[in-house]
Amino acid sequence: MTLPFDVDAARADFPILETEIDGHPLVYLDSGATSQKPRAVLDAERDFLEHANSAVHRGAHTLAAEATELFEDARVTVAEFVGAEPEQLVWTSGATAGLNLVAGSLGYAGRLREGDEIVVTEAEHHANLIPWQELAARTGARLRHIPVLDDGMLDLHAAADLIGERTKVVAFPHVSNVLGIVNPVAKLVTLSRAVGALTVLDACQSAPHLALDLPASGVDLAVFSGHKIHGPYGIGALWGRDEVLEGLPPFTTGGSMITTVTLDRAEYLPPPQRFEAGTQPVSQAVGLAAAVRWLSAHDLPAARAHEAVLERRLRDGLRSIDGIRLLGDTDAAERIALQAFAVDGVHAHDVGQFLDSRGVAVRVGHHCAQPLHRRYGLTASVRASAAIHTTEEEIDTFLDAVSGVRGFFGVGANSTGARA
Amino acid sequence: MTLPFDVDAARADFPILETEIDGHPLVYLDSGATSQKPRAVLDAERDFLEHANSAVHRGAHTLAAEATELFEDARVTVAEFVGAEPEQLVWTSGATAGLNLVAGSLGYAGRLREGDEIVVTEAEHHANLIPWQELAARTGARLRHIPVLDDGMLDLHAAADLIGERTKVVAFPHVSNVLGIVNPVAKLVTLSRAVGALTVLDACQSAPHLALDLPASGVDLAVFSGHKIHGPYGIGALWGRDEVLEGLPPFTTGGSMITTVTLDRAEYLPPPQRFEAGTQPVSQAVGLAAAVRWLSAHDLPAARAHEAVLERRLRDGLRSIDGIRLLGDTDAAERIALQAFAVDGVHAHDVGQFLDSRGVAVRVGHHCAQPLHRRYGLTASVRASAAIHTTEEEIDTFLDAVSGVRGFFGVGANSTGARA
Amino acid sequence: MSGLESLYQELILDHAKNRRGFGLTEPGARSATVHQRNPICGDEITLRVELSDEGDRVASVTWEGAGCSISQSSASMLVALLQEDGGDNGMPTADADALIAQFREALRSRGKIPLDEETFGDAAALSGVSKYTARVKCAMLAWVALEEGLRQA
Amino acid sequence: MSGLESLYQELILDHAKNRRGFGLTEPGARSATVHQRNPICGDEITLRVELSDEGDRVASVTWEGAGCSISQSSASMLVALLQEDGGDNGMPTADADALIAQFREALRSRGKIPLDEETFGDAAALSGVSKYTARVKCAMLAWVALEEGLRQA
Ligand SMILES: Cc1ncc(COP(=O)(O)O)c(C=O)c1O
Ligand SMILES: Cc1ncc(COP(=O)(O)O)c(C=O)c1O
Repeated sequence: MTLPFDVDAARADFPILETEIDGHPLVYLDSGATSQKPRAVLDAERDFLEHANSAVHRGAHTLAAEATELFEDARVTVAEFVGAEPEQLVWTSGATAGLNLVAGSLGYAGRLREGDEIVVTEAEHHANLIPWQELAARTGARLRHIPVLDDGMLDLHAAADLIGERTKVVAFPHVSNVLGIVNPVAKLVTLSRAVGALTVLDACQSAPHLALDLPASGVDLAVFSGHKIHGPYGIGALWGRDEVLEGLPPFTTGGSMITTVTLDRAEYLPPPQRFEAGTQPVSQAVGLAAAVRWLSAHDLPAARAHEAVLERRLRDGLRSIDGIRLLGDTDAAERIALQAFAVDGVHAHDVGQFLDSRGVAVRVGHHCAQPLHRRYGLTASVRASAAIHTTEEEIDTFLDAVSGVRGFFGVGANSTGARA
Repeated sequence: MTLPFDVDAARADFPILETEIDGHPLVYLDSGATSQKPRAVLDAERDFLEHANSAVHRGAHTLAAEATELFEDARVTVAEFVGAEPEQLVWTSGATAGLNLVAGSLGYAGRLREGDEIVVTEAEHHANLIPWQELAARTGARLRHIPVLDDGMLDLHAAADLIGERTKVVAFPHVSNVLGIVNPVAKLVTLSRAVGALTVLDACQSAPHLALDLPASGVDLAVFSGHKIHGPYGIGALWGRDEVLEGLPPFTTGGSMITTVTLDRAEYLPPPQRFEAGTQPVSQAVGLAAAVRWLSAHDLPAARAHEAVLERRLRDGLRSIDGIRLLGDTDAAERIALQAFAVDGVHAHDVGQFLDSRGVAVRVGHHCAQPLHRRYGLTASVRASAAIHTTEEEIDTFLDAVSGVRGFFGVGANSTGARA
Repeated sequence: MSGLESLYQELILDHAKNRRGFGLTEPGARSATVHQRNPICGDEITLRVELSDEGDRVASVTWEGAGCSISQSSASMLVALLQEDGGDNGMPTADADALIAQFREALRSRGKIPLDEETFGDAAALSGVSKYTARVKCAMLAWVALEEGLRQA
Repeated sequence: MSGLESLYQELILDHAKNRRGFGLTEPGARSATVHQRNPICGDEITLRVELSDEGDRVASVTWEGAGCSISQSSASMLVALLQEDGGDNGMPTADADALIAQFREALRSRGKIPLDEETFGDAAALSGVSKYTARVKCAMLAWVALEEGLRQA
């Protein structure tokens, strides 16, 4: 028998969760935008800066040796967390930077040309869409997309038709940051491999919630962001298969990624250094390692089970409230505890403001996914997203607040009287 | 009468300066590589993460509003520090990223073509060299360089010949990270303006030591790194004139830099957001603002005077030791307290190791400036670089250690017996 | 009155439902049409301003758009203010510009400068917005559009 | 002996000054020439290995290069070791490979595995390097070059 997940113990590690908003305890349901940092992460970074800080990979002095070791140990730790070898893990400033690196490098390498096709999904975060638009525009390649069905699932029949011999790249989110649905990675990889297309996985929303084994997943490249996985801002990682990384030229250039430089030309180091131009976010790498160590110290299967309970409660609760429309409401797929929705007659911004007055922090807007919102006839939605530290009571507080929204704004059945 | 700079008070703000190395107090003379962070910076970042952390520019909730305010206030503070308007200040992950942004964007914009010329100096850090090499290679433009004279000064006669009507970009360091000499910005700007070339200033080494007024300097664009100016890793800034930034397309793309996105195309925000794709290093921006606030809280003219004393003591001291060769040894220019040198008969790496055993941390190697080292017939040198917290006694400790180097390694006059 | 209720006063919710000036009129001889968008939340407005024949008065303002109740009611209140204060001849453009500037200053004051009812009419109910920095842009949307329209017309 | 003195033993400084095998011989029938570089500090070495006619023994190793005293003396000590242990016929390539592997393991052990004099001769003086992680690459430079050379020759 597995013990239930001890969410209170996890909560105690987050100083910010003690915040009060307008006299209400903070209910932080915006982890999908950026996650909170446990004390272990704050301490690790501070400890590094107070005791070991100095330039890495350079110089013979003691601090530099210590800093270098901590920095490279961090790479090992984070690589292990996603099942990878340290040489396959490139530090980036975040997922957006990682995706730009891949698209930019493919462009510089001349790997795409007129007639080629790049396939993304209709559920893309702008970070995994616009870099491909730009690459397509620069190379003459065509950008196509796998449609999303009404229930939020990817249209795999369409995918099978779209991914063909012209396809050079297939980029898709592991979990959409609006729909919360886990996409069928294996199926998309099979389709892509059959035509020799490179697969790029946006693992931003899965990394904090699912066990990742990137090499086993079959994709060629993947990215995620530190700040979404309880780590610092300004750090993230690009993972790639050895032979894929080796085939990519650098995207940005500068110090620490070279062997020999003359005034006219430079020779580059092998991956991962080839892609790490300039001073790296060293203390942030140490902080990110502390974050994945903090996560891994928990009983993760129990934590996943806890999050699954939150997911059900969130979705069932919203379904039972009048005038709520869920985005990506399906039971046919695995999901994370993240749910976007629209409230009939009340703009998302107003919903967010109302929830805030109850201490509930959610995200409102298009969540950097305008095409997906347009597909559902919306310009904005409200999104609640949980984390490992979220409690069932918090979900209930949120649901209770949502039930009051239409009344407050004078919309729907019991519109009058609510504010009397 | 100005009071002398209170260096002890400044030192007390740096926890790491209490470190002992092998029983010796740490003498940190590697600030040119990366600077140490005062407690105010560590506290500001932690405070942000414990009390206000959340996604900026998004969502209506209280934390998001607080975070956004702190983030944008940071922009105002850092912009003011370099005499600029906040709209002219683009956050980057560091100077290298800023230079790649400029070179990459100019490339995407098609602003360079065959026959055009880009001018840099022989004293360039790789970060301000290789991006231009790559841009030249991609566009067919020619990369040329202003030579460095024996004493480390730029050859301005050559510059006047080089900068001509084909010149589209002139990029140069405000202060070389090897020579420590302040370059004649105004003269280079005059030459560049006369031919309509864009000027790009690498202010990495000047930002921590000189008062900057970027708009008044006459350059078009400038970059610097947070981690060299007592701020966090993973943050830096690109400054640009309004009309220059407006003329540049984005280099990287993603969330938060767009207005309207469809599956096929995106419209971009004006600067600075246009260049800030994805989640920004928010806590680091707050930390960097704390760093410049910490600096500005001091009597800066007194601090500069203090650093000038260090500079003289450092250079005079090294000059008086046998078998030492200084790089960029001139009295004809303003300088910062940074000095690179070679020890006759002892490799830089060995010098560094010896100094480390006395607690003295210096940088050894090519300092990301291979062409400059080659110009002086070296592959590596030793570099000592001071900061606002460096004392005269520390310089003396360093000099005393350097005097022992040749003896220890059995080189030079009194080579025997030194280790007996 | 809680913070939330001072932000969403009844008057605001009323204007958001019964929007004055909603629906664009045909463009006239001296009209300008401006599109403004808040990229953060997606709110947008298309505002058309028609000047008097002499070009020195605001003859009419109409608009269309979608957004939160603050942005919608603010546009509606702006139209009401122009109609009420402008009378039959329309408000002098200089006065309109001055009002916009004053409105911006108050909204950016973080609650320090209230909007007085004498000057701003119903729009004075938007005073509460200035404490919510994230919402200031919502309230400004129509006013910025008008400012731009006056420049173009 | 201080940390520094255990790192820079007299033997090391001697080898750095009187470098065994320094100066490349003409390439022979079964030789390979390898260039190795430490991008961090700029140390470099060009090492030439010549095999016996049968290809199973190391007939000679010569090298040129510049770098710190650790990298220079390590190359010199490597040549000395091959000459002394190999005798007139030269060391079997399999033994050389084994030595390199053992050397690497010791240097990466952070001071836990010493290099014994029996096996490594003068090179045993490099034991102290393993505590200085930043210098391990310096000491390995020539050995990695030889490893690569044996693969190519
Ligand atoms: C003169 C100069 N330019 C550019 C850089 C690159 O800065 P960063 O590594 O922080 O991107 C440095 C420091 O490494 C430098 O000293
Ligand atoms: C699915 C997805 N992809 C990409 C990103 C971009 O990540 P970042 O902004 O950290 O670069 C995000 C988050 O914003 C996301 O949720």
